[in-house]
Amino acid sequence: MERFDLVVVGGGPGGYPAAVRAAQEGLNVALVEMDSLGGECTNYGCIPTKALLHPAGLVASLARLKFVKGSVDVDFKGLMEWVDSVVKGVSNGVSTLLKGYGVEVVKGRAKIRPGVVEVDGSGSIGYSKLVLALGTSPASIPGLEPDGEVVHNNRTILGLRRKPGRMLIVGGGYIGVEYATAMARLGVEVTIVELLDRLLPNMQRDFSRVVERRLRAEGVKIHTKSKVEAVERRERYAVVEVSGVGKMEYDAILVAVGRRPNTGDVGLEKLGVKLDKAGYIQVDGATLETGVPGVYASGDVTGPPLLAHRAFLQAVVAAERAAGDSSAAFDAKAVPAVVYTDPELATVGLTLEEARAAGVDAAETRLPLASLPRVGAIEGCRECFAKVVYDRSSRAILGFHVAAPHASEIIAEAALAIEMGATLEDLALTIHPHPSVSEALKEVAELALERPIHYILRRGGARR
Amino acid sequence: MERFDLVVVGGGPGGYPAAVRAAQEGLNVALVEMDSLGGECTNYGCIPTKALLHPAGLVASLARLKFVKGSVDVDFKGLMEWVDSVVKGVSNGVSTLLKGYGVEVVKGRAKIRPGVVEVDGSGSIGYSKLVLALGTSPASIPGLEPDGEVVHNNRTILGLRRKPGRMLIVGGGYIGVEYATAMARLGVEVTIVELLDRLLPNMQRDFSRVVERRLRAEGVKIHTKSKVEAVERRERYAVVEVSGVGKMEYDAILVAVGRRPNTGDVGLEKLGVKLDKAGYIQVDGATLETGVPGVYASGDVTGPPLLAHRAFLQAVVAAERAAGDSSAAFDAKAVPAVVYTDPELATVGLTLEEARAAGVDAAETRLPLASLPRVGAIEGCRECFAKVVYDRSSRAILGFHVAAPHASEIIAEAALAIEMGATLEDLALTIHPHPSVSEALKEVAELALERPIHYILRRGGARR
Amino acid sequence: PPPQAAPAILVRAPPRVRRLARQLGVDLARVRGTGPRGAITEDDVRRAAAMLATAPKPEA
Ligand SMILES: Cc1cc2nc3c(=O)[nH]c(=O)nc-3n(C[C@H](O)[C@H](O)[C@H](O)COP(=O)(O)OP(=O)(O)OC[C@H]3O[C@@H](n4cnc5c(N)ncnc54)[C@H](O)[C@@H]3O)c2cc1C
Ligand SMILES: Cc1cc2nc3c(=O)[nH]c(=O)nc-3n(C[C@H](O)[C@H](O)[C@H](O)COP(=O)(O)OP(=O)(O)OC[C@H]3O[C@@H](n4cnc5c(N)ncnc54)[C@H](O)[C@@H]3O)c2cc1C
Repeated sequence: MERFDLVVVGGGPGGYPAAVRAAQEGLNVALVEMDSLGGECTNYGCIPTKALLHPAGLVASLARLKFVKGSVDVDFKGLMEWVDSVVKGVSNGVSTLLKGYGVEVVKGRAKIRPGVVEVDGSGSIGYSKLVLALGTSPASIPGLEPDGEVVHNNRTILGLRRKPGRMLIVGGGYIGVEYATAMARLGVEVTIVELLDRLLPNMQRDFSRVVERRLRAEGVKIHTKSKVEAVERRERYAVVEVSGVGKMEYDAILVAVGRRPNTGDVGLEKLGVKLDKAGYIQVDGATLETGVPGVYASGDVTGPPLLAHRAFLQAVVAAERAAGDSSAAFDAKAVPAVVYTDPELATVGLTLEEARAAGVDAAETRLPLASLPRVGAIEGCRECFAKVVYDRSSRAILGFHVAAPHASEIIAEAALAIEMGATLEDLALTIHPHPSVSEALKEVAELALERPIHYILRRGGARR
Repeated sequence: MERFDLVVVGGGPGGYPAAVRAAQEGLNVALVEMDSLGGECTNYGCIPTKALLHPAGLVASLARLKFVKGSVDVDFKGLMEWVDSVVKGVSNGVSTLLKGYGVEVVKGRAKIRPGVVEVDGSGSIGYSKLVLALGTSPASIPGLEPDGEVVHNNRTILGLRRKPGRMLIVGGGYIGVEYATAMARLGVEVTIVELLDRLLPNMQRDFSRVVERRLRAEGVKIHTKSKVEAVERRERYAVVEVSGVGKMEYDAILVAVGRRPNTGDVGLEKLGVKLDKAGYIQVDGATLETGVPGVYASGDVTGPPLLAHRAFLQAVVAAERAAGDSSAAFDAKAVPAVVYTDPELATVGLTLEEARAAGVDAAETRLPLASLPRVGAIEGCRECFAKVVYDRSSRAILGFHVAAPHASEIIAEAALAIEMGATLEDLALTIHPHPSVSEALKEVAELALERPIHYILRRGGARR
Repeated sequence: PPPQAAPAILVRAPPRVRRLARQLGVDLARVRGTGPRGAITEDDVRRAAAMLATAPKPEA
């Protein structure tokens, strides 16, 4: 039986960076993966959804310009095959990376015993240290189990090759609204059903409002406080009854109602690794230690927020700990989160409520962005906005929340600002290129300081 | 004669923010402008060029995707009218802003005497303090004076309503390459003539290379080390002889060969304001003082770099100084500059050569960006790259230079990093959203630290 | 002894700290930073200002 200094179980964002980092530190590393390298993110999550949204966004932005004539037609099959090739490219990149660092990639499902990982079909390997990066799988609803033909989860939907005429999305979280955005723009008639009273129920209300308004404007039907009552599967479609809507035929149904950790039947109990009620592995948030000596966990399997970039950093910390660096710790103050709708929504740090709940004397300043030339005049966003949350006494930035084109790109500056302990003055005095969306950070900081140069200051806020 | 605490001459980015800021400080302010509010930037520069590039970029990005069928056709007249409306909207915004702050806007050309500004057609106004924000005008070449029909500068070209079949751009600086990018994508056959040996001769060589390759791929003809030898104007076109190319007919010619400060015939000599050889006003870089008590200058009229966002901050500092705040100073360490080509080019802080010349023990790390999923797999950029320049001992970030989609948005984070004194570790440990272009900052910092998680580390650099 | 003046670009002080230094008349090139890797903090500037105030003035 081959023995490794470190075995990483799971080849997603919580796994492969751990293998790379440990190899850089000189450890002898194996990585076990039962599906494709890159995990949920590369194969079924971040990458294919953002690939789908890319042409959809271009088409929609063009359609908004009255002087653009003619019509473009997206060949759905060609699009889905391109998405596939994008995914394969990124997954192959992970494979090349691991090979480049001499990481032994073992294919198959892992079961774990103390000191040994048994891999289905590939035999057993020994380990001194272990990183568990098992990730999550899509949750399902009784009666709406994915069949890969009509009823889909975020994995099987990528097998679609014929464009659905009408599509039902069950679940109004970020996966649901991203798919709704893409599909509506490709000409699919989309309906979203959400149990709670708004889309993106875990996010700030003004984000929900922006997205609901935009999706409705693009023809998406939104039913909140509703649920699927009954499903009848037919040959190539299903008849679904949604509360308050009645019965309707749909060619495709995407179920996006949550995630379940991949912690069942892996041998974790016997190993002594503790799970929480939802089945996520309990770790020390800073060290990623599970409590079992030498066993670390990273990525989504450690519980929310389920984000690839958080997994990247956790993986690095787990690897550095496994390699003996006791100064390594996950201590990020700012974990950004993005929803790639139109406009994009991005948030980092604390909301006003969170800051106050934490005992900070915090304030929030909100800036409508329509008067930033890049946002309003050029990209045509009227409802875009930015909010900064700060500590009143030190004026340190605590949070930044933005709905705007390219919000996914500008949020990183806010993350750096929070990590560096930057204040409103620091943001206001940093020169931001004109014209850009990033000017939002400077402008909202100036407004909070009551000396905006592009907004008319009135008591209690900004107007232009 | 009405008297003001402050008179600002010029309503561009170097002018109107000074008026706003001074009004916020309680000063009684007038602003004199002989053309449209917003200056060169709003009316003939930043805004119309970026508006033109917006649809052109969408069309080109779509064209790159093989599964997009059909064809779009940009109605040139409609486009130019839309650009006009975008410009008007932004200019009106400046007008509303000034009105909101009670700034008296005086229309006409100003001549200045000690204590008095005479405005053509509007009489005279008195001042205690003065901000000169006179800006620049396009330089011209003998024989190629703009006629507004065939031969254009950056102002008259906005009057084009018929799409030129063939266009000659004289000058390969950023204005020339931005126009070439937009026009080529709108279906115009574009030729660029540049005197020096490459496009963007003032920028780093690898930027020139990326832009030249992309423009050539899009059908633009580039002639470096060439110049216009002879011009014959005809009814609706001109026959131009370019060295090494011979004679050719062009429907439109854009001359973009530099700028001249608007400092002639304004009365500056008598006022005692000193000009440099090129005619720019000499100021103290930190205080914006001209040497004449109470007289400040801001924006392009103070000399290069000619950038709107630099003018914004200079204007604010001049206003704060005029209002008596002796702690106000322009002391930005990082002035970003962007070229809105495809990919966008952005630079901030020092190059390696500049850092070394300043006596710093500096190093540079270069990262090809094709393996960032957002850049390579999704947006399809193979030649994109990022470079970080840093101080070897403290690892403080000194410069960042990037060719990538949305470089205009991510450069602001690098500016903040430099202003805050952030180090490579700070960037590497800040969580950047996945997938995004902003990951370039984190990845290049990790590479410089020799612990990249997405690149195979080899001696002397990265390969993937 | 006062620390040697550093080249201006290597002075690692955020914009707000630089503004404070101007307000208090402190030359940042002569302040030793106590922040991470020698970054200059607001406290460093205030301390330097306090020292300036108490230090004997050199003969003009
Ligand atoms: C539709 C969708 C869109 C998303 N978009 C984004 C986004 O834009 N940005 C973002 O940050 N996040 C996004 N996410 C979340 C992101 O995918 C996750 O945060 C990320 O994949 C977590 O990485 P991980 O390595 O922890 O888990 P996973 O990616 O789930 O990887 C776990 C891996 O372990 C393997 N595995 C599990 N058990 C075993 C076993 N017993 N033996 C062998 N192998 C095993 C699995 O096959 C899998 O490959 C999205 C998710 C979805 C579903
Ligand atoms: C094609 C082009 C594209 C550009 N793109 C960008 C970009 O994307 N980003 C960027 O940062 N910069 C860009 N610039 C540069 C930018 O336009 C300038 O940096 C900016 O306009 C400088 O502002 P200013 O107020 O100093 O001068 P100006 O904008 O030139 O304004 C000076 C104003 O003063 C008025 N004036 C002059 N003399 C008198 C007088 N005697 N009496 C009354 N009024 C007077 C003029 O009419 C003018 O309105 C671009 C420039 C051009 C030409």
